[in-house]
Amino acid sequence: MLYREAGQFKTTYAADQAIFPIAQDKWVVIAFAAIAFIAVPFLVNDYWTNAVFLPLLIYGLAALGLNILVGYCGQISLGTGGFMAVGAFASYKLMTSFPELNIVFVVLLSGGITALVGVMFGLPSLRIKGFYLAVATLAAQFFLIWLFNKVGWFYNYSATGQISAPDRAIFGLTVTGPTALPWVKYLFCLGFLAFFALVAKNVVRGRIGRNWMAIRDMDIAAELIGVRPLQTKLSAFAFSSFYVGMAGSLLFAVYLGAVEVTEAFSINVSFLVLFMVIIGGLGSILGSFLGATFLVLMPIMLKNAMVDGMGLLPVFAKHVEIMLMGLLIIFFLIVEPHGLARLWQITKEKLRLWPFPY
Amino acid sequence: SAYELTVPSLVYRTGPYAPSGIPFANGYADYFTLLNERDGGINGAHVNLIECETAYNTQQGVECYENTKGQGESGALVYQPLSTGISYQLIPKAAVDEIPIFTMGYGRTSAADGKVFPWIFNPPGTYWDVASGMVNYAGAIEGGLDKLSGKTIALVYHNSAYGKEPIRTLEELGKKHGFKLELLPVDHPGQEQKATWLQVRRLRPDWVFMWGWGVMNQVAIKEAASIRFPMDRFIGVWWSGSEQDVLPAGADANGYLSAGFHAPGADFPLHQEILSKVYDAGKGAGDRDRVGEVLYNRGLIAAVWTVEAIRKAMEIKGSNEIRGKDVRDGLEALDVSEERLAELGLPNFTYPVKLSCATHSNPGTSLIQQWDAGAGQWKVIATGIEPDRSIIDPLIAEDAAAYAKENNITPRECN
Amino acid sequence: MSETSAQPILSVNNIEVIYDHVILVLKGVSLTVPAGGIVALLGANGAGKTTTLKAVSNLLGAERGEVTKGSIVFKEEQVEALSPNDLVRRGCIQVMEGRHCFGHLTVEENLMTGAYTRKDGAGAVKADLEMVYDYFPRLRERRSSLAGYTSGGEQQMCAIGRALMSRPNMILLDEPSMGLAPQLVEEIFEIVKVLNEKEGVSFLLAEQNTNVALRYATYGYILEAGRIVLDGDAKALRENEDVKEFYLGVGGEGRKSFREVKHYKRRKRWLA
Amino acid sequence: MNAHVQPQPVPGSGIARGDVLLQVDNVSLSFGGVKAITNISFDIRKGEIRAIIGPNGAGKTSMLNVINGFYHPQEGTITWRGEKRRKMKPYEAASQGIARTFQNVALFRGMTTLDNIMTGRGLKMKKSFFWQCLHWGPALTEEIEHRRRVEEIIDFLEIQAIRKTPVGRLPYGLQKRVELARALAMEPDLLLLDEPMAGMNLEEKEDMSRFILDVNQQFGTTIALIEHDMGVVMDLSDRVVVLDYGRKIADGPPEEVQANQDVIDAYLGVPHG
Amino acid sequence: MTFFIETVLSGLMAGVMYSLVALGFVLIFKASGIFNFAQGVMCLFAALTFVGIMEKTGVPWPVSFVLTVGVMVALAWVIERFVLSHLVNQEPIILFMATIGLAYFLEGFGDLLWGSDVKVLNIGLPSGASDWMLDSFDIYVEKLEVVAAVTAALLVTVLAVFFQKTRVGRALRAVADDHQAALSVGISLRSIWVIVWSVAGIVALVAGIMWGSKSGVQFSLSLIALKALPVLILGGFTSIPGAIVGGLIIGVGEKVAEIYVGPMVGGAIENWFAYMLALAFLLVRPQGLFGERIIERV
Ligand SMILES: Nc1ncnc2c1ncn2[C@@H]1O[C@H](COP(=O)(O)OP(=O)(O)OP(=O)(O)O)[C@@H](O)[C@H]1O
Ligand SMILES: Nc1ncnc2c1ncn2[C@@H]1O[C@H](COP(=O)(O)OP(=O)(O)OP(=O)(O)O)[C@@H](O)[C@H]1O
Ligand SMILES: [Mg+2]
Ligand SMILES: [Mg+2]
Repeated sequence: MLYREAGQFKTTYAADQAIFPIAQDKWVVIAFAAIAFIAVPFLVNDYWTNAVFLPLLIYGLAALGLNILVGYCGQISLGTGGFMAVGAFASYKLMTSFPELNIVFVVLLSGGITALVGVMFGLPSLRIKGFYLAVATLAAQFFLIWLFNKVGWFYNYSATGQISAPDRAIFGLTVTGPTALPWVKYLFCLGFLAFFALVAKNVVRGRIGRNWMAIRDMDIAAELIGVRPLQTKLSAFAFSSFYVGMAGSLLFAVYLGAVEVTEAFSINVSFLVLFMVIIGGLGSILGSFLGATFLVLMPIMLKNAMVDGMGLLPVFAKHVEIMLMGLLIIFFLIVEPHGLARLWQITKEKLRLWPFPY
Repeated sequence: SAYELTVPSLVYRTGPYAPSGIPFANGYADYFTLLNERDGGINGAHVNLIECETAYNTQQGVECYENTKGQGESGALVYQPLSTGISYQLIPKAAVDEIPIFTMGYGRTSAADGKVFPWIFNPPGTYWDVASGMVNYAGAIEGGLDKLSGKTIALVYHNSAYGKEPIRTLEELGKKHGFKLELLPVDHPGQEQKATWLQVRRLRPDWVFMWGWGVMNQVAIKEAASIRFPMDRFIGVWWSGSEQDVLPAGADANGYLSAGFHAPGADFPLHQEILSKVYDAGKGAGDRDRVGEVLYNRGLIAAVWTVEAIRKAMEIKGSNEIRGKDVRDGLEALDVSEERLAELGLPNFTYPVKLSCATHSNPGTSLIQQWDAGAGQWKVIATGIEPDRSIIDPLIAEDAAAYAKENNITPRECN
Repeated sequence: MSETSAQPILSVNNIEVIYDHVILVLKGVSLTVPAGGIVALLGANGAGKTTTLKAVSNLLGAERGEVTKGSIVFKEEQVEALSPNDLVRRGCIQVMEGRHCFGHLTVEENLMTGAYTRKDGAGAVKADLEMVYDYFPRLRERRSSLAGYTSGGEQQMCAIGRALMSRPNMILLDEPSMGLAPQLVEEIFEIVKVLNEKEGVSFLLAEQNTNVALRYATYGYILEAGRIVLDGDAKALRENEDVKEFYLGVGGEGRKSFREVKHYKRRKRWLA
Repeated sequence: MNAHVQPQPVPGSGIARGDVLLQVDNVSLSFGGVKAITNISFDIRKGEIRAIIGPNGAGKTSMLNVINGFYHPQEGTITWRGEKRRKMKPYEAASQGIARTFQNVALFRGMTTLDNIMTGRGLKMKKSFFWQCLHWGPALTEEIEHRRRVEEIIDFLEIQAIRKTPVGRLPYGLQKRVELARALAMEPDLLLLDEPMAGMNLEEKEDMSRFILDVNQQFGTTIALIEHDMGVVMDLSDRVVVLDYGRKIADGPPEEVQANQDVIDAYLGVPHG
Repeated sequence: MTFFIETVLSGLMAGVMYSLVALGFVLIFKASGIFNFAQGVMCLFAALTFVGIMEKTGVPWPVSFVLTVGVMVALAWVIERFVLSHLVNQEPIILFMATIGLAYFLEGFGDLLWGSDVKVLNIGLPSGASDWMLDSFDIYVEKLEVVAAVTAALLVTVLAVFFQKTRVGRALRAVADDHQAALSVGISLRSIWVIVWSVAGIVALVAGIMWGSKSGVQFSLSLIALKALPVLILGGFTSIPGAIVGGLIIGVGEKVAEIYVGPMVGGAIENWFAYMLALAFLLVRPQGLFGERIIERV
């Protein structure tokens, strides 16, 4: 009976409102965080940071943001790539115009700017719903990319419109640029992710979060019990875009260092992040991470397994990898349509009942 | 056991650009196979060519780079990123990891300035060279550059960093020679170019230059034919001039021009040797009958120059035990003359290349080839087209300076 | 068990149903419906009535529920494995709880979907359509408006009419009276009676309105927390003291007013 | 008990028990061809239980929708607390103290019972976004304060057991109860109940009646009730208005209405007892 | 003036080409409420198979066409059997995700089967400008697209009738509304879905051929889906005529914009303009021009 809440009685509502009402959960998470913050930094090298952890953390953050919008507020958006681009170019302009501005603020500000843009493109959501909205948000995607590709001011009129991140440091440790050490980049992103995951968790279990979910589950009823649709939806767009913007900023400044907007923030990114959210679990913070992990790690693992492991031809392996990804997605959906997070939850419920079947 | 040389090869045999990626990758691979088969590698050092699939995607490129850069005793010796996006990625990293990046005829033009970009090399020519080259060719056909004044040149370009490269140069040249430049961007992927070609119909330009990529090329050529634009006034850059680009248009594509810096076709000693020593041994990377395609040859020449650089490196270091930074020295000392090309089995295949600390791109000479739909092959119709240095060099200096300033790099001294 | 003479058209033997692989809802339910019988399935909310009916009509799959034990026999044939439409073809159709009309189809189109499985020609279908309209004049008035916009009761009628359109010989009715005006409730059950007597259609109805249900049913089962706790002829059940008190509300002294009900009223459960 | 769940004074309140709380004058509503409501007038007095009955499709639900601003009548006026009401958005009606349950259960299926009820308190929670992010200090105290009130409602409706269950899984009857809880959490002045007892068996109807009476008596909440079970209507309601085909055919105390021949013909069918 | 006419004309033509793709989406959405992300890849896969068979076996194209149709039907069956049947009654977005998995799979599978090179597709469809138009009116009309227009018109009429009038058509719409209820009245989701996905597969094949003979068959073919999406929302997810009308509007809109506005702002605006245009329409009619009303009722 590893996993029992038996005997854990909540004496106060405060205790019951705690993030992890069940002690085991709390300890697992704390242990996990400890490893991530203390152990991993000593282990990571260039490969692990640049190829695995950074994309993982950054997409995790983006997925988290999008999950707020799609999973909690029920507004499907395919503009993520565009919004990340806003974050990226915002930080590029900030970094180049205010060289002394601390990188942390750069990232935060970029998020803020993206939030504003997000609200703008969120306005139609008041009238347009479901997949109609989803497709409509592509307008944001294409327009923003076009904008950053066309208007020289955004990329300081460089010959090709490529932008590259100058070196910035925090506590004397360079975070951006080629000379930054792997573990510094890693911790920097992890810090952001951890903190804002906490914030997100708090918001979604409070009034605002409940209003979002109400709108998601039945907007009419929600309105009839006093939830203001416009306010609520826009707040979701703002909040979500803020996260996505920060993710974009980190993607550009810390991870890639140089990006070409048409490529790094193409529509594929929008889709990728949405997939993460759905696979991971709509309306679940944990799910966002699981989804990101799945879609970032799985291809690399498959590739390494097939190319280095079985010594298959890279190209053949690639085809197989794509197919397998597809099959895995379908497989997981069939096993548990509500995503990996729900799968995990059910496993826990089983554990809880263990060893009795029901 | 002898020292083994690690040469990663970032390829894209999948994804939207695979059709162009495959032949290049094959050419690149076959040459190394030949060396390993024929003379056990380079100066007896076996070459371990590691292919890594990027699907032309930056992030997968980074993964490949990080994955391969440390492999083998030598570590990765030199990278051929094969994508503007990935190149821009690796430009800053290369300096730190001390591995040279060889962006042959693509990537960041201003990298030609070795003072600011010590680790990046882009011989034999840049987009700006070839842009200028195309203008010069047009001038020649019109009967003298002066005849270009009053004429209109439309640039149909892939709306991305790659496609935007030539704009600045063409604008400058436009000012100088008095021709009008019309910009017609085409968004990725470019299956639908009605609007673009309607504009061509309206503007009635005398020339159309194209910086196309992937499906955009095929559609553009077909559309051009449909609106009956004279094919011999339609020049594509060297990434818009492969068999794959013209075949779908069938007979319509006849007479289409494209720039290049090496000959098409398989009738060179080296090709014959590859066919006999590699393909007959069943070690070929692709289909036998596609040896000699334009992009195959490009992969091949890329490999040749890479190998020559490695040889130089060994020569300078006086041993086989070279690493990335030695190859960089090798590249800066690279000198592949026509004689050397002949020795290598590629007589009159391409132009002699000679690099130095300061100049990382040379000679910038280009040629023009024309598609003969009947024979189903490319024919070189003009060679030795020189770029207009007086325009290009200042531009390069300017752009390099800007980059140096932005990333506070102090240009190194070259004596 | 039921000692009705007629051989059963439907018999459910000791089935167990689990949702989401974890939630055990039916813990061994057995019941039989004699051919041409009307059987009522009574019980509190959450007792498992709907689940039972869905188990029979094989709609559980759509809710990630499954029959893990026991067997269901319809017309001497094991049917757990069949798909819902196979069952409909064999003449067993369910009227789902909570209407489930096709919102974007008009009322008439809704009714027509009921005839989807029928092969006996447009004429016969047309005739039945008229029959349904005669049963529910209200539907005739609203025939051309989107079902999604009709009132709750209208939707309920639509759902029932839709089922009738398939000319079934067994109907599983889930809370037919829900949301219907009193006189309509009577009418519905009259219709049930007519179909039962004229066409020999058998019924299994889950009903909260015990009063009416037991008046029309021939036999009844009472379900509590996933178990059958009491069953017998309708008459017998109507006489049963517990049933009287807790389902019919006729204590010793006639019907007691809802105002009199005490808050701390003791709950009766047949098993702890 | 639960004395503090008294409706808080809202602007324009101070209406004593028995005065008209809501006045409907010659309201007509139609959808394209369909006339759902034709020229109906009636009033709801503070503190009473007002039943609205009528055959299916008579326009009862539509009437409620008009009252809480979801439908906007083509003609007629609605006077709320003595003030003529302009065309308003549903959430405004809610913030003015009109709560409501729905005929086809309209719970937030993805959320737990607890969260569903907490949404009902949304209008009463004021703490800023910032504090919400920290979920600490003011926000937390506020959260807990409201949680306490919600818990009282939960005890009151005896749904402690399903506090943390996603409502989607609940059986129909319980869903209706949770919906009532959500409406109560809004501490409304006027509570609109659309067939709260549909699909319940006698026992549950008895409980539900009990709750409705308690709400009405203890919190003084005014209640408009749509119900098809005449027994319930007769016993609970103070006054009954009867609709048929969108028209008002009777209005008055239960016994009187029940005796009315039109009502019997249009609705009851057999005289009910 | 003639040039404007020319612009509009080719806008219409381009629009029809989009409609061909959009049609596939509409079919599946209308019949099961599934937003089929894989539609684009299905076009690619169908076209690949079509050319692939011709190249490998050298059979004339009609034979290959029939064979490919067979393949698409088989595919539909497999999809139903191994994917959809397990996801009955799930929320639309989940099904959407499943089709994404499908897209991945087909993409890899197609490449693996037929290779990633550009395949020349030439079944003798007329191509190039219509000389008559060009010479007599100096207006440029692509012959291929005239063919496409005719095909599309045919497809649409047939399908529209099928959906509105027939018993199966009604069943399809019922399924889209409520899987469980559809089951309960004895509609077999299985057969319905196989039918629809087969038809969608065939439409995909047609679209694939039309586009393929323009650019050769290659990976990028799968990206035309992006061109179809604005058409889809503008016309309405659930309306077959909507797919056509939407296509025409988008086509004309984006061409006129690109040619008359584009140059002022630097060009390449047609992509986002198409979406903006659709968006504008949606703000007036949230369900698209011909889409089914979104029922809001409590
Ligand atoms: N899809 C589902 N997933 C999980 N549990 C479910 C699901 N559907 C029903 N249940 C559970 O099964 C039990 C029985 O539900 P069911 O709907 O059969 O009761 P019922 O007798 O029909 O109640 P009512 O009279 O209110 O309709 C309930 O406790 C409910 O919580
Ligand atoms: N949004 C709408 N659009 C079109 N018609 C509507 C709409 N809402 C209601 N109606 C029609 O108005 C009439 C009254 O509907 P309403 O829901 O008020 O009936 P009701 O009295 O609640 O009936 P029931 O007791 O069955 O719920 C019905 O005929 C219904 O079809
Ligand atoms: Mg039920
Ligand atoms: Mg109603």
